[in-house]
Amino acid sequence: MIAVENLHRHFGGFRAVDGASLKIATGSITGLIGPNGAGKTTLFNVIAGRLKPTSGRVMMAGEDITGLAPHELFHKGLLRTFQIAHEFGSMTVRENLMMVPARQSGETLWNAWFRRKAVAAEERRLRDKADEVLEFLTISHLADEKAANISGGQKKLLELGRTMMVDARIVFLDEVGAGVNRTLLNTIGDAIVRLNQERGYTFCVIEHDMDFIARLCNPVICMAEGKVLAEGTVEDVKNDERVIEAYLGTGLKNKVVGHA
Amino acid sequence: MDILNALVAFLNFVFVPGLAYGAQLALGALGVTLIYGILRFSNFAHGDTMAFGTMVTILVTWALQSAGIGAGPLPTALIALPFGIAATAALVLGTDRAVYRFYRKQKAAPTILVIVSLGVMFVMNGIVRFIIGVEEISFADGERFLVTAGEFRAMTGLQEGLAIRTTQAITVVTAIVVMVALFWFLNRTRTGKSMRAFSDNEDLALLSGINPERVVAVTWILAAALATTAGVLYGLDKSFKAFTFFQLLLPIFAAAIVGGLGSPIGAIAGGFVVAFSEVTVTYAWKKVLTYLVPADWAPDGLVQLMSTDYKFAVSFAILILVLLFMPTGLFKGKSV
Amino acid sequence: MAEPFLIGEGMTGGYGAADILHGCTLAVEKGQIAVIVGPNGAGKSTAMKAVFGMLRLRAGHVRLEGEDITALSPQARVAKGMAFVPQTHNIFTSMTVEENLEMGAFLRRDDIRGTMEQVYELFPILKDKRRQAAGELSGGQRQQVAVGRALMTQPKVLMLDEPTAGVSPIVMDELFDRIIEVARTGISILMVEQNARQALMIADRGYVLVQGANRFTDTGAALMADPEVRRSFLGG
Amino acid sequence: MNRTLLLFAFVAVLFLGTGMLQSWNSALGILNMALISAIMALGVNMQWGYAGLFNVGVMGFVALGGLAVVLTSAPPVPGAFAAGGWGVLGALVLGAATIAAAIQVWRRLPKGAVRTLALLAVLVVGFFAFRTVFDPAVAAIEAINPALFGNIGGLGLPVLLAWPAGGLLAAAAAWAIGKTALGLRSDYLAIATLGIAEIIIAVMKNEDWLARGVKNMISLPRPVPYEVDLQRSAAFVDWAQTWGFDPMTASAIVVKLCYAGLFGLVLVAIVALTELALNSPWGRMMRAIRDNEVAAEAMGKNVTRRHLQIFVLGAAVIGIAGAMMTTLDSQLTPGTYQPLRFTFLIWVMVIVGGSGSNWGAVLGGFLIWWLWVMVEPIGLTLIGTVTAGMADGSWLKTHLQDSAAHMRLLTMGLILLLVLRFSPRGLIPGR
Amino acid sequence: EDVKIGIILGFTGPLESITPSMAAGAELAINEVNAAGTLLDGSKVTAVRGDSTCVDAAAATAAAERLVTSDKVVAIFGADCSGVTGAILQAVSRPNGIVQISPSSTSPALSTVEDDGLFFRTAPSDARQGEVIAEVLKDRAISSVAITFTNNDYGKGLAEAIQTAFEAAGGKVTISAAHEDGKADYSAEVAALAAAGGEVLVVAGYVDQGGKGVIQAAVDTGAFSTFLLPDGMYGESLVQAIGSAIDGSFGTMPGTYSDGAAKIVEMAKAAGFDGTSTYVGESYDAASLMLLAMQAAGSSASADFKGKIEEVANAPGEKIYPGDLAKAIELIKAGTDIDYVGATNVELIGPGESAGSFREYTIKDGQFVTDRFR
Ligand SMILES: Nc1ncnc2c1ncn2[C@@H]1O[C@H](COP(=O)(O)OP(=O)(O)OP(=O)(O)O)[C@@H](O)[C@H]1O
Ligand SMILES: Nc1ncnc2c1ncn2[C@@H]1O[C@H](COP(=O)(O)OP(=O)(O)OP(=O)(O)O)[C@@H](O)[C@H]1O
Ligand SMILES: [Mg+2]
Ligand SMILES: [Mg+2]
Repeated sequence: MIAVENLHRHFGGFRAVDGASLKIATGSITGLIGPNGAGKTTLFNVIAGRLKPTSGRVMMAGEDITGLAPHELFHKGLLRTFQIAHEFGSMTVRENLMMVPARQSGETLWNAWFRRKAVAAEERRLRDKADEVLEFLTISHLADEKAANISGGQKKLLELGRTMMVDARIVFLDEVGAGVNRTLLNTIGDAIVRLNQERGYTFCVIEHDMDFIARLCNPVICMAEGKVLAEGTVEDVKNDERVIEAYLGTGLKNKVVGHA
Repeated sequence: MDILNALVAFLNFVFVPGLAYGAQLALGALGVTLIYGILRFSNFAHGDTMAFGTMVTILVTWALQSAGIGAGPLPTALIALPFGIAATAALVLGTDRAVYRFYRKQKAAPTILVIVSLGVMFVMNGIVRFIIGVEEISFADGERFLVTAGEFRAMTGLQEGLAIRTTQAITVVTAIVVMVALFWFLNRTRTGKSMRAFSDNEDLALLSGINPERVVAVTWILAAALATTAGVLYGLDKSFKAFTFFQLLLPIFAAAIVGGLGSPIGAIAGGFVVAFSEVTVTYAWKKVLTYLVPADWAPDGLVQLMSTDYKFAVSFAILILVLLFMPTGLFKGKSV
Repeated sequence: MAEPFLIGEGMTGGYGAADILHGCTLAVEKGQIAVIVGPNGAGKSTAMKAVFGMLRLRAGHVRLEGEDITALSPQARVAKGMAFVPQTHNIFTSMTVEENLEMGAFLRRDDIRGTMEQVYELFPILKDKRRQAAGELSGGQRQQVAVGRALMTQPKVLMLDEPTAGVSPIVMDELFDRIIEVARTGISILMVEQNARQALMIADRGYVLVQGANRFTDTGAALMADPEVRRSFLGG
Repeated sequence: MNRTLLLFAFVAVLFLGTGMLQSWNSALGILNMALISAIMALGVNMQWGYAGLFNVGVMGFVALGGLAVVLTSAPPVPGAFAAGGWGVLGALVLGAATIAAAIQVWRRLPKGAVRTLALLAVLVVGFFAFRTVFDPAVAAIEAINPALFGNIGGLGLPVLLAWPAGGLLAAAAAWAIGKTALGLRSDYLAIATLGIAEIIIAVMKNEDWLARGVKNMISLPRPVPYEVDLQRSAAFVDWAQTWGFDPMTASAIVVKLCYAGLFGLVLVAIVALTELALNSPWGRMMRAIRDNEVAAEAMGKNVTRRHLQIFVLGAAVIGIAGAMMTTLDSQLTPGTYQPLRFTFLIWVMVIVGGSGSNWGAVLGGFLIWWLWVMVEPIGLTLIGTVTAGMADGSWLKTHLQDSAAHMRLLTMGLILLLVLRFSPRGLIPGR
Repeated sequence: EDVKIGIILGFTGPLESITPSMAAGAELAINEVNAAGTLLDGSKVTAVRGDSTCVDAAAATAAAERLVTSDKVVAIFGADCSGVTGAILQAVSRPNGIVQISPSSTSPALSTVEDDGLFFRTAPSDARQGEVIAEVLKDRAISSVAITFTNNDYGKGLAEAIQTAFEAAGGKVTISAAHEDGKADYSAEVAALAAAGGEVLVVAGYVDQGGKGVIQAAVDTGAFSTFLLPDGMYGESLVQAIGSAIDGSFGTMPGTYSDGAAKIVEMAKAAGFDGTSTYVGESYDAASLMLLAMQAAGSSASADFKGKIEEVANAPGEKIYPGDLAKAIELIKAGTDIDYVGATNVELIGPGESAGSFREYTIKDGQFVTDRFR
């Protein structure tokens, strides 16, 4: 689905992404892990058109999509979430979802002025869809709350919810799990699997929770210092010396404190 | 061919005036940029703050003059300046108490504060006119020139003269010194850093034990000092008139913005960009060229890119060009 | 039982008209670690803010070393030796990493270089990036800056709202290790965590908050062992 | 909603009060400008309130609207077009072509010294070509009786046509500006638009062939009858007298009412359209873009395109208002376009009204305009009261009385601060 | 009867520094008449001020509207800037049939404006002054000048008139460049003017505005040492500000053979304001004409006295100077024809225009020394 070829992205002299090459197979749930600052988010940003690459190419289903604008990529079915939540703060949670679908007829002024009926019908459909998604994310009660006023974790859920409003071909999830309750995260994991299996979405997931990665992802790619460090099944990667040294570590040294 | 005369003509009509005007704008822009950098809004009342500070300074200057106190070759107003600064600081602190603090607590959007400052501008505007009136006032005394055009001609035997006014020299030096001091203060001192922290993330600043009221007070006092100094130096060089000080606001903002809001170096650079783009683009090169080329090549026309009618248009066009290539100004300014 | 070192007792309040917290109580003993877990939107962050005085309480008290500090401003609490890392907006994005750390030590008058070295030791990446604007860092690096800033305060109580969100496993382990060490020096730690199992493992005390009220309160180990808690709040 | 109604009722009382205490003529005069101001405020609110575009070049679009009135409906100047019309048009086409060519060079050629040189060459050649065609044409036009004409003249069309023309002219300018400058943000966009407005005014002041520059165009046609004509019409005088009106006053009032009707129609139409738009998915998309451009873009919204659209629409609305204002004044005087009055005052209306809300903009337009006019007598009264108790001829009293005129802005400032104090997000806050 | 006159000037805005004196000039005439107490059999005249803001046509018309319809003024004195003057004329004076006299709007366009015989002005025509200045230059054997003008209808009109007349007389204008009033800096303008060169710099501006700034910068840089100062540039404040450096400069201003101009300066001094400030004489004259015309018509209704204004202003008749208003009223009452000369030698020609004769002066040792009259 996506092929990244020798991609570079530099900030001044600093090479955040430094010649990364990787492939995301159609229909897979690919995990992307790596230490903080490995360049994962930067890679996402380049693929999703947010940042221009310094050099290298990004292909999507055989088509060169390097340097396309985010909204163009969206129309090609490429969706992403943000690591630091980007909600529309002054809009309600429901509106945050309803605005997502592309080519809404009511988004042209002509229809907004002169085809009120058709627009209203479409709005009802969108609304139902949004409520469905909210239900799933367990935040129905917040539908009419301003997005600025919801909790940190709820914002991450909203981020995820937006990708569920449309039919995507590939979804990039940047740490949707950080700050989300683990029980709920399991449900989200199930949903990802379901979307993947039933609707054929391809996923690329950045996550630091190895349990979550292990449950969902195959293959897993580990990045470090802007390059691909290791690639393979979860087991392969987990047991890779370099990955352990750079990323996983060997657990707590102090174990548990005394008082208990 | 007469390179020296050409050079002097250029210095006298372009470089020196541009430099001095640029420094005047820069001093004003430093105040604007400071308020923007710390309190995060464009303070429209800055021009009238300058007018107020200058007015107080003038009143004190008059008192000093009538008491026979002077500063020798330097303008008496320089002795009066601290009084002006003190009074202005009191005024802006009072304004902050009475007006701005409320909106800060409300976490009002910057545009609201801009409009509020417009209201403050109107009020200050009225106060200044009430107290000192609308007439033009010259309050410069002491030596007006370091060197006059005539003296220069006599000294060098050149055809062209070069005039440098005392106030021009003082302004340029002050602007540079203040810029360096402000940069040092904001980036190196504890108070300065706490001010930047406050502007970056007010809640977190609170969690670090920074006292917001103190930060705000220091900011306003500095802004008052900058405004008064800028106003007095400008007034000494040209003259004081309430309306002109209000009109100064526009080029000052242009300077602060093109330099990059929140950046002291940017304010200086912006001041010079604005000043020199006003002076150079409409400059008629005839005189300089006449000196440079053989007599029969001397140009008939003015050799002027644009007539001075378009002075402001051209200088704004240059600003826009700069911004198109550097969308947050020359020195990566902030934007809210 | 003697009065805990820090206690927010029966806290009730919210952002606007509606209450988020309903008589919620959180406490931590000297030199101990207390961990708060709960579903999203339970009011964990709100409770932390309430303890730190960033929220007006309609009922309840906050006491530090037996002294009632309910009415104190956040700044004054910092002066009393409390430090807090909020969940979001927890760094100065336009300032360098080093300046962020310096701001953490704003109220300290002694030499801060030692503490800064310790922070750099804990988060080596920050040392490389110390001249860089914190806003340009990656998500996990920002989180490290935020924790580092609080550590710079050398507080008596350290309050952390999801300090490990977005940090890599190796750094998370380091961080928990460090938190244990810090606690051993007599500093009390109150933290919210979604990496709940790791957190409860090191916790002396655990709180499960649901809808602004205490649902379960016990030792960390006991909560871990409770199947109901595991299923509903710790992801099985 | 209740609050909105109450506020509008309050403003209505202000106008009625003015009518009863001062004169209906005054009240209607203020109302007419208030209607125009409200439309301008609506335009600014579209750009700022819907999309967060900090346009401080309002004045420029107002002026362009005014220019459109001259170009469409001023009487033609005999011989002017023949003298240089084609030359000017040709030169303008040449100028546009130069810019287009320059853009192509910039886009097509690879980065490097060659590109810079080519660009410079195109610009320099284009500039001189432009001047060679332009200058003689302009000289020819300006030579035609410069004390009275010297301009290319208008088309002599009905002045009502000039309103949409004003909108179109402003929209065209906004399109060009938007294409270049909308990449800028917040105050940087502000200074750019401010600069562009100053450039527009500079052109209007100095290009005499266009609309006589600072020598002003006066006696522009109007869409309503002249008062003097009414006063001379026997039918009207009879009509007025049967109702017991003084024909003089009646004529002035009738004319003002005609204007008010026209302006009111335009206002209602614009409010209706903007309200429909704002409360549709289109409005939601706009709010999303205003809230967070990055996210909106990632959700497939073409932010650049939308910004351009709203910028052009807002400018068109402002341009229409500008044309209406010039029609009301029946003169175009470029020297009177000052940022304080035509940009910042409009901004005050938007912010005090409540940004993002159409009704807020309308209310702000009415209220602030009323204040802008009435602060003068209010200020004078204030001074009168203050000085009433003082001894005649005392120094302070004379000083205060001499400065009374400055109470105008001071009062304005005080009231502005008070209003914003009690409704810090504007009187009718938007979403 | 209480006769109210509306004084509409730009008390705030770009011309705010010269308007107080203009208003005082008008009020000087009004006070003089009131002191006599004989106008229209003992009517009292009161002045009601309104702010034209100089630049905001809408605010100006609103103020005028208020004065006319609410305060019931019988005539409008003003406005100052041509733009607002025209707006008030069209929107208020004509519809209400009110006489309007402007002391300072000199735009040629106002000559041909539709005015129903209601509009007059006492400021002299730009075209006439242009000719006078060309003559002065020629007489002083000056062959090349640079011109700078304030960028409004007055400045531009005057500059064009001077250029036309001077070039017709064989002189050379090296450059004619605009300057904007109230700006912070005039280096660019002076640089261009200096580069163009010329024996004399003609400054068609305002003394309290950009004109002074340009002169100051030109003197400081040594670009020019002699200036030609048209009417807008006449004023003590220029000498005070610039000092001996402009000794030898010369100028023209509306002036009479008599000492009307000197008289008004004296009277102003006694009343406590600066009589040499721009347009004070014109203001005094405009107000006087209004009042004397009322007396001549025996009515304060505009419809009645609008026809009398020219009659009062022009010869034949007994000449009336500043300070003579009481006498003038008596003369009119006695049926004697008067010729109001006033401070600026008012002579109305064509449709309410002032013909104006001019005084040529040179600045010597900081004094304005009259050379001759033209
Ligand atoms: N705008 C920028 N300017 C300079 N450096 C940057 C910028 N953005 C990112 N970086 C640097 O690039 C590196 C990669 O950042 P990135 O956000 O891609 O990391 P990441 O792999 O997503 O890490 P994390 O797991 O912490 O989210 C980091 O070291 C960061 O400091
Ligand atoms: N600024 C605010 N204004 C109004 N309501 C708010 C605000 N912040 C949070 N809330 C509401 O308060 C409730 C509790 O929020 P809080 O942030 O305390 O949750 P939390 O337990 O920290 O959740 P998370 O694990 O997602 O961070 C949420 O339902 C949220 O909608
Ligand atoms: Mg990341
Ligand atoms: Mg939280």
